[in-house]
Amino acid sequence: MEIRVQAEPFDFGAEAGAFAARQAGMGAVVTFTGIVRDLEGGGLRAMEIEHYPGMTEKAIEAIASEAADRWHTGDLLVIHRYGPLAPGEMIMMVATAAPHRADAFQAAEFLMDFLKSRAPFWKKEVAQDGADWVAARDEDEDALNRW
Amino acid sequence: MEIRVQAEPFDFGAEAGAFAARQAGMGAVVTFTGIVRDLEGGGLRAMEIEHYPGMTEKAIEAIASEAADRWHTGDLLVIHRYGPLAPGEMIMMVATAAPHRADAFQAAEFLMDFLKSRAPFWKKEVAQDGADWVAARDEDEDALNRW
Amino acid sequence: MDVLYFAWVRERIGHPKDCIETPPGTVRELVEDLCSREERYAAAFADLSALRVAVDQQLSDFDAPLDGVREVAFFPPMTGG
Amino acid sequence: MDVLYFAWVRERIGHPKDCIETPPGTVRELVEDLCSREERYAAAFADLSALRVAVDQQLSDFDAPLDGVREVAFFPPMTGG
Repeated sequence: MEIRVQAEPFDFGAEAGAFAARQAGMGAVVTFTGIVRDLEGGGLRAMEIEHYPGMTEKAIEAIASEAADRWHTGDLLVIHRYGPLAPGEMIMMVATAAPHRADAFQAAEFLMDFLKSRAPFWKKEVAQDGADWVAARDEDEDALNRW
Repeated sequence: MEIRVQAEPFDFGAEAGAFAARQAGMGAVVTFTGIVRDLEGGGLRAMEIEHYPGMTEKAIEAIASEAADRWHTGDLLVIHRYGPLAPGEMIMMVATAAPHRADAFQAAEFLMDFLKSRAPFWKKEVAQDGADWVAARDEDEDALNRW
Repeated sequence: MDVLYFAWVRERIGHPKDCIETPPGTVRELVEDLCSREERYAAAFADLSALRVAVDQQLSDFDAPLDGVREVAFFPPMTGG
Repeated sequence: MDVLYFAWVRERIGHPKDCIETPPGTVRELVEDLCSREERYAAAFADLSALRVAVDQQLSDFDAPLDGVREVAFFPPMTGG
């Protein structure tokens, strides 16, 4: 299990390729990557991501450990950035490996649902005419109930 | 939408990275890749994949079109190999892009479930002591019923 | 009309393709005609529930009519992905 | 004990951190103490249902005791991923 919380960009293709290449005995690898979307109609200058140093790593580790307990998985990888990001930049990624595809998909979706609402990150959209904290969506909270 | 049925290997990391990099306006990219697993206890010489040239491309295109109709997705990519593959080699990959993660995950799982049981590929495991066609699993057929 | 065989259906029959000059009315009748030819066809088609059929490269069923059809294929359940 | 603020809680209060010499019994009492200090705390804590609290870097709730606690943090619902 590898967890990285960093300001620097990461190379999604290189990370995904290296992760898949080292999964001996696993039949399935799933990746997710989140990308900064521009606002409707454009104008996003930056997406600023604040986090809680110290707690962030612990919270992600707890989420990933639970995923590894619940499903028959091999390795898990989580990378999450903080700081200012431009539209089109990658915010984060997860990768999961498992003998069978259902476990790899379930573990990846579980990781994403909990990273979204239970890891201490906060997003702020900075546009030409001001900045706004992104509000948590009810559907993201609801998504936790399926697990 | 891009569909490739080929004997040649593909570079999963490069394909995943290039796919994610060209998804302007999409917030989420999901990839799946299937890897040849060795037999329990080892001894797999090759996984031979037979397909139905002509029908294969059409069947995958129909599956991908249905995924694009059912979910709010951006681009979709499917690469599937045929011919003899060694343990550890990548058999196939899908990549999906969507504004939101739920659509990207659902489209990828739908693609995988239908590629598994509705695209004309057949797997044969060649071991030291003989060769066996891989039997379709009931749970793969059952997986179609959830859609 | 071309009749194609894949995977273990091809192996049991021993070749990948037959050409039929005057096709019968349905897929099921085609199977019966083939089975009456030789034992290896009867062996390949012994359990139709273990087989799938495509008519002109579309998944179909054994009651499908063959009028105007150019290609029929028989194969076991698919194992892609 | 350190009290940390994140996102708009931090912005409304105007700084990221307070140090409390003698903590009260629970998180809720801590909030009451802070609100009585200055209007900007009262503004930040006006709607507790819009806030989350972590006690020693674990998600917790407003009834959690503070005995032996080294760090409490207040923030809005998280928006990671």
